[in-house]
Amino acid sequence: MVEIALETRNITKIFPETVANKDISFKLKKGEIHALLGENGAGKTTLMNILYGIYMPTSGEIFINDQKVIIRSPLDAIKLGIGMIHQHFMLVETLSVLENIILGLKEYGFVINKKTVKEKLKEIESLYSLQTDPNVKVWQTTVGEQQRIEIIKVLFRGANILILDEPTAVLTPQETQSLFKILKKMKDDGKSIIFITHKLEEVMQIADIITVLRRGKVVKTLPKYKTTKSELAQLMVGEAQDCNYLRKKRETNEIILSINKLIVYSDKGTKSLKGIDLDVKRGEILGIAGISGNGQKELVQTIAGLKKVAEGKIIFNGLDITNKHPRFISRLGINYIPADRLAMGVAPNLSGIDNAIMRRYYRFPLSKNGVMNYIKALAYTKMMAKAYKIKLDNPFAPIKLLSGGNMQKLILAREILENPKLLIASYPTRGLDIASTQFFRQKLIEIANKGKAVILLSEDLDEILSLSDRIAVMYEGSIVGILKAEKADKNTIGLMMTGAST
Amino acid sequence: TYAKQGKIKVAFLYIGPHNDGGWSQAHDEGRIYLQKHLPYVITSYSESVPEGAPCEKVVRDYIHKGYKVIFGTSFGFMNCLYNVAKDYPNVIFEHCSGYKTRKNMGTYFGRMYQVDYLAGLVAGMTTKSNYIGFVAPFPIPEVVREIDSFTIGAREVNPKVTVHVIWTNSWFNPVKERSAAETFIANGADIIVSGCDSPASIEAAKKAGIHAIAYDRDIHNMFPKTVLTSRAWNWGVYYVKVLKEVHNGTWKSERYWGGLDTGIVKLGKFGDTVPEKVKAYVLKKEKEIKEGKFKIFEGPIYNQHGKLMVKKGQELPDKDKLSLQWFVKGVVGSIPR
Amino acid sequence: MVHHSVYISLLANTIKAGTILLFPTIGEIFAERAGILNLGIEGMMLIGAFIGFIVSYTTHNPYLGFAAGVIAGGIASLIHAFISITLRGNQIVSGLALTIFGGGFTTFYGQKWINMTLNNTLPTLKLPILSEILYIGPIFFSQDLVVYLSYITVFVMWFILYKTTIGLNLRAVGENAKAANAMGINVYKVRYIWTFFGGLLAGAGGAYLTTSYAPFWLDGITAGRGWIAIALVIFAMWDPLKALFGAYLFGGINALQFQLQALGTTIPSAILNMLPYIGTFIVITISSIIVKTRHVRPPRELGIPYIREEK
Amino acid sequence: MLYFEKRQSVPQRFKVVIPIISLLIGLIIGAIAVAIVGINPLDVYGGILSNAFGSWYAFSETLVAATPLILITAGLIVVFKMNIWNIGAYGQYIMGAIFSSYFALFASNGLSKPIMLSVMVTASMVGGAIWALIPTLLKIFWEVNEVITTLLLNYIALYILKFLMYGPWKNPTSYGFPLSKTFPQNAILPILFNGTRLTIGIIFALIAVLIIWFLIKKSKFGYEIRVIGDNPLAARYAGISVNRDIIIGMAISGALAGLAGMTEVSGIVHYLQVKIGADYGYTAIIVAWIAYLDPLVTILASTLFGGLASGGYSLQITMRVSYGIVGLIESITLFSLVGAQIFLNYKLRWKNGSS
Ligand SMILES: Nc1ncnc2c1ncn2[C@@H]1O[C@H](COP(=O)(O)OP(=O)(O)OP(=O)(O)O)[C@@H](O)[C@H]1O
Ligand SMILES: Nc1ncnc2c1ncn2[C@@H]1O[C@H](COP(=O)(O)OP(=O)(O)OP(=O)(O)O)[C@@H](O)[C@H]1O
Ligand SMILES: [Mg+2]
Ligand SMILES: [Mg+2]
Repeated sequence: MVEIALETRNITKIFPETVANKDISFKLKKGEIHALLGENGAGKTTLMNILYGIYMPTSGEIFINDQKVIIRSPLDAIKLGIGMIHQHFMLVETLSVLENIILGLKEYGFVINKKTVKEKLKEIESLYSLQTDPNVKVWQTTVGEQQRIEIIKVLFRGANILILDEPTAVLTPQETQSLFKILKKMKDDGKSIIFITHKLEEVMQIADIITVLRRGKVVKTLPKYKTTKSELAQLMVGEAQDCNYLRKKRETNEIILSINKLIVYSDKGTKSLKGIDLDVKRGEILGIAGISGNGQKELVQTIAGLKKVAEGKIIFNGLDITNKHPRFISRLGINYIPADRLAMGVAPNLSGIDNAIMRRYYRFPLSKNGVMNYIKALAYTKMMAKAYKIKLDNPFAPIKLLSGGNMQKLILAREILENPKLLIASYPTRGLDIASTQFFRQKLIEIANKGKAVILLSEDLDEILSLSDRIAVMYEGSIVGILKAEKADKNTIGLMMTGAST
Repeated sequence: TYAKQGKIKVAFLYIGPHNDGGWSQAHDEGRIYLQKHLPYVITSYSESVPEGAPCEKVVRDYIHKGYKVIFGTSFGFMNCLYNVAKDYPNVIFEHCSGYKTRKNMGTYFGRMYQVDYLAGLVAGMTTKSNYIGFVAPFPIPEVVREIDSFTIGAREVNPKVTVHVIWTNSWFNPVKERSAAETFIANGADIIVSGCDSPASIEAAKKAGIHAIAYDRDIHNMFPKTVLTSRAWNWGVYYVKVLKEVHNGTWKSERYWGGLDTGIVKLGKFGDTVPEKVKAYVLKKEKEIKEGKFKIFEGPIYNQHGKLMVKKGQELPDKDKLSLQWFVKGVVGSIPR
Repeated sequence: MVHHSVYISLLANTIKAGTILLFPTIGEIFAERAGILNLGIEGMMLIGAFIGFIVSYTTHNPYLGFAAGVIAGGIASLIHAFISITLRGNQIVSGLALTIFGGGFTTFYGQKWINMTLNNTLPTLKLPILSEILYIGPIFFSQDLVVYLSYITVFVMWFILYKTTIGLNLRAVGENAKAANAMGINVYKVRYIWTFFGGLLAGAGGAYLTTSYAPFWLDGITAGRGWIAIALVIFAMWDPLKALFGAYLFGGINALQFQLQALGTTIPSAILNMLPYIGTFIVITISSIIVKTRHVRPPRELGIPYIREEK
Repeated sequence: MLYFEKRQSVPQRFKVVIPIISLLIGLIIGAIAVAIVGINPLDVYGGILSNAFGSWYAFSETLVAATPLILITAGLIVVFKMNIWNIGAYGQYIMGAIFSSYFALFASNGLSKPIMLSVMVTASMVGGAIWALIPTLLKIFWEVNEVITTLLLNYIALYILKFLMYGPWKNPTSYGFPLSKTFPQNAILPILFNGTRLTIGIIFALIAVLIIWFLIKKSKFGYEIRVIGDNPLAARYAGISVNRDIIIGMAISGALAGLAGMTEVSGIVHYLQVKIGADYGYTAIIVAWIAYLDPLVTILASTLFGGLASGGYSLQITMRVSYGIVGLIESITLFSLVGAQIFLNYKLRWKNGSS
């Protein structure tokens, strides 16, 4: 007889003007990995935040081990044995790893007893082969390490119910696999896990049972062995998906962007790009693969003029754009879709209009002689929302009220509408649902088809493989190889990304 | 003239609280004295009036309420009164301790330095450490004059005395006055002279068990053991004089500078510990001054650095007294420039 | 030549003057560490000074007065806490309002107390043995009880900040309130506690002023010391031990300027008074340049209200 | 359980209702405070009102107090919109006063009044701007926190002023009193209406507000500072020259604070001294905020604050009611106002504990 670790009955959460969760009833059994699927804004994170005491539900009940509970705060959740790894990490950067791990715990004494803490860390380390240096400060660690710290934090509190909200979004394939190993081990230890992702591959690999949400409601719960990827996809979007992109043969040899011996330093003073040479051709999509932190972000930001070049040259259409102002570069026709939309892509408290016109507010007809024309701006915003299916009901409301996916769409639309000669797209479909993903992939292809160029960064190797003409792989600030798409496969690229082939 | 219009409304501006225990309180006592003595006068006052722009507002407010005579009782009100006086030729302005006058603006002050000299005698004869600390507000001639004549007195009877000076740069700042006194005490002073408007330095002296010389008002009864004597103002006599003139229509702008003989300044009661011998000597000198037989700033007077400033047989003229900017021999301290 | 006893007394005075600044500085360090910027120190000090004074005056017991002043400061801080924590109001404005409030309240109700003087101030208690130590003794250990309390406060608070779970939670709340909340820490509670603590200590600074250093009542008797405390928090880089040093430095400048005058020298007092500010300014600038902001910066969420149910 | 729920849109009428209710709360609590000591609150309020707005003369005094507030606030709005917390208006104001006084005191010979005043206006704006640019450049190049540096520079400016007043700029005929010489006639701002102290400074203030209004609401620069204020990274990404805009904004802010200093010394005081309106710099922060960073509302808010200050001052004179009452009313109103801001973004809701 399997026991139910956690159950929700008719959970509803109403945000002003949004019903994020509607009558959600959901069961998590002991020792199972339960995947939660759904498009952007389906209400996954909201439900998890309710379970973790960050939000209070508008109505509905929660049961843990068949006991009705009220979870008012994360403290309540922790006491009930719930641990959560959030979509955005919850770490205090200036504190050490050890301090982060014991944060909020009372068991280690008024004066922190570091010895007992370290002993327990050793225990966890040996059980799950999770390694960290407890003494370094969190800001000095990589994303992968931070993920490990988050897991240790949860294990440290002896959580029996584990919630992971899109934990793989920032991980490399290898890191993902080692995470899965840990999850399996935990499952074998009798812990229950809720796992949120957009990647169906992962679901098929790790989940025991799958619940699909759509528009805040449960569509279906079904065991993995009874379903397929395409069925899941269909459940999520409510229609069948079509995976064929309209590709044209578009080989040219005209070089649009040429990068020579580029050296760039990071904020911490280390070299993040160690002499990059790279050409981008007209009409191609150039994929850049790499584990995060290996210089891809720096490379594209440097092209966009957002980072300072220490040595080397960047030539665009015959023009030297090294260390030119971002505005100068974008006016030449290079547009950039940033990786982190909240950090760089939008001004969250400003209106939809203000965000939509960010790329062209300084040009006629939106402004003239330094004077803005907000009537034209509104019209432009409405046009954008319509053409790109952005759910923007009130263009005057702060953009942060949109769901992550809609915000992403607005950013993509804003850049694509600039009709770029070279579009740099970092993780353009991260967090997008299937329909939108397809829509925007098609857009990228159209750009290339028109004889322009695209640089595509993605953590999704499938995406890179299916869209790119050539793929450059980066490792530790250098390009370790450029492959033709036809000749590339996931395995080779994965090996190159980890530096194994050099 | 004014008599026909019934009562005369008179306003006083104080730099500190009316009960500051010092300067402003002395003026307020003068105001009350005036109120008692002349039935045709209505008085009002504003306390803690800042120097500069806010002062002008206060004065103009009074004038808009029908006040006809304004007494500004601090040096820092000078420009303010001077400005407003220009706009209101029918209002009479009296400014204490300044030097700017108009047809409708006079100045008044007392020769406190005469009392300072007498206090200096007391101090010179009673100090044991020969270190006297003078807590002083601003380095303006009025104060420099006080320090100089005090020192002249002290050294006349005891040439070993040095008078040390600390500027607080404020008329009324008990916190600083107290700190300054404590600094002197730490340096070995056994007499503190207060030149500022609060009794804080006297209290510091009392706490340390040493002596002090008070300023503004006679506060012997509050500190009978600590205070050797006080240098006290008696403004009431002057205020009555002015208002009588205003009432009679005989008021004219003038620069009034009354001495011991007029009663506007006076030496307070002696402290309980002051020996009779000292008292007798001081009173003798007081009489000589009143009678004009003795002049304090009569040469030879040397400055701090030993340079002869007033030749033997000459007296420093009033004009130079009013712009005095050097210390006599025996003063330790400096006048910032 | 000046006898060394003069310097001893100068330094002993410096400790007293520094103590007035030290308490509020420590308090503000902790409030800011928790993410609450309280520009109302001047107001809370005034209230502490006023209540401390009238209670001492009426009960003839300066200890009682001091305690009352401390509590009054704490109560005043709760206004700021309520507005900035519960109501998520703008902390800069609320703090400035608190300063105005302190000034208005004490001026209005202090009218009849003006210029009254305390007869019994906090008595000096020489510590046995310690006060005998050459130089150190008369400077540090021939003071009143509140000064000793301030030493203890500094070291205890330093320990709490860096070595205990309380301090850990506090730092986490000021650096990343969301993360702290996710780890089961009640952000609101932590902020309330430390803002209140800041108020208590601001009250202590004010009450010490009127029960020991300047035992009388005057409008605005704190004369900008609350603002100096805010500058000192920066000078101290949010570290209680450095605050000790800074408070004595700022406290010493005033005493020194009088001593220099008594000796007959003149350095313009304005220049002397300016020095610690210029010093702080340079220290801040240089450390920002060299250490690259990571370590020398205000707590990351300073002044930012924490709102649980927001994206 | 009571809790706050986020609103989707800000009800515009709240922006008007909240300040009015806050003022009422301030007045009611103020009335209680007054009544406790046995004074009739109605007399007090009547007194303040009539002394602030009751006659043309009273109103002119209110405007005199409002003039520097309007100027400083107008400038602060620009930087506050960028989320740059310039706490240093006080220091910039002093520097403006010092710079313009230099010309009034040492270089006024033979210049005609309009030229002299133009020189002084320019000097004051340059002085204020320089004082604002020091922390700005430090912020831009080395990320030095501007709240801290602008606060510190207030003190440094104050002590520079003290140094000048006690030393080199002391009027030789003031015999040691810390005042400068009185400005010559050509360095004094003309009075607008005889019998008042209202100078053309108020016109400067109104012009400044109009310019700032246009800048913020209508110009490209206004759009840019909004983006910068909300997310500087996004602004850089959008190709906005963030540093340039911050420099321009701080220069404007400093220049207007400096100009306020000039209108005070040249229009009201007529000489330089240590105490030249210490409060304006801090009060302006509050006024800017009360006015929702809206330049036009600033005029109203400044006038209200100017009136309270001016009326309260007269009250102390006529009724001997301590000036402290103004602080009490002001602060309690402010507390209600800051506290009530939450209702612009949130609704108060009641919910049973069991959900
Ligand atoms: N604090 C909030 N206030 C208002 N609306 C919110 C809030 N949090 C979420 N929402 C809305 O609720 C809906 C569900 O959001 P949620 O973040 O749960 O989606 P999700 O399934 O996690 O999406 P994603 O895959 O993009 O992370 C969205 O429309 C979102 O805009
Ligand atoms: N409103 C204020 N805002 C900021 N700081 C202030 C304020 N009022 C006073 N200060 C500061 O508080 C301190 C003490 O003020 P106070 O008026 O006593 O100056 P002071 O001691 O007379 O200065 P000095 O001795 O240099 O002449 C000074 O450093 C002053 O700069
Ligand atoms: Mg989510
Ligand atoms: Mg000082």
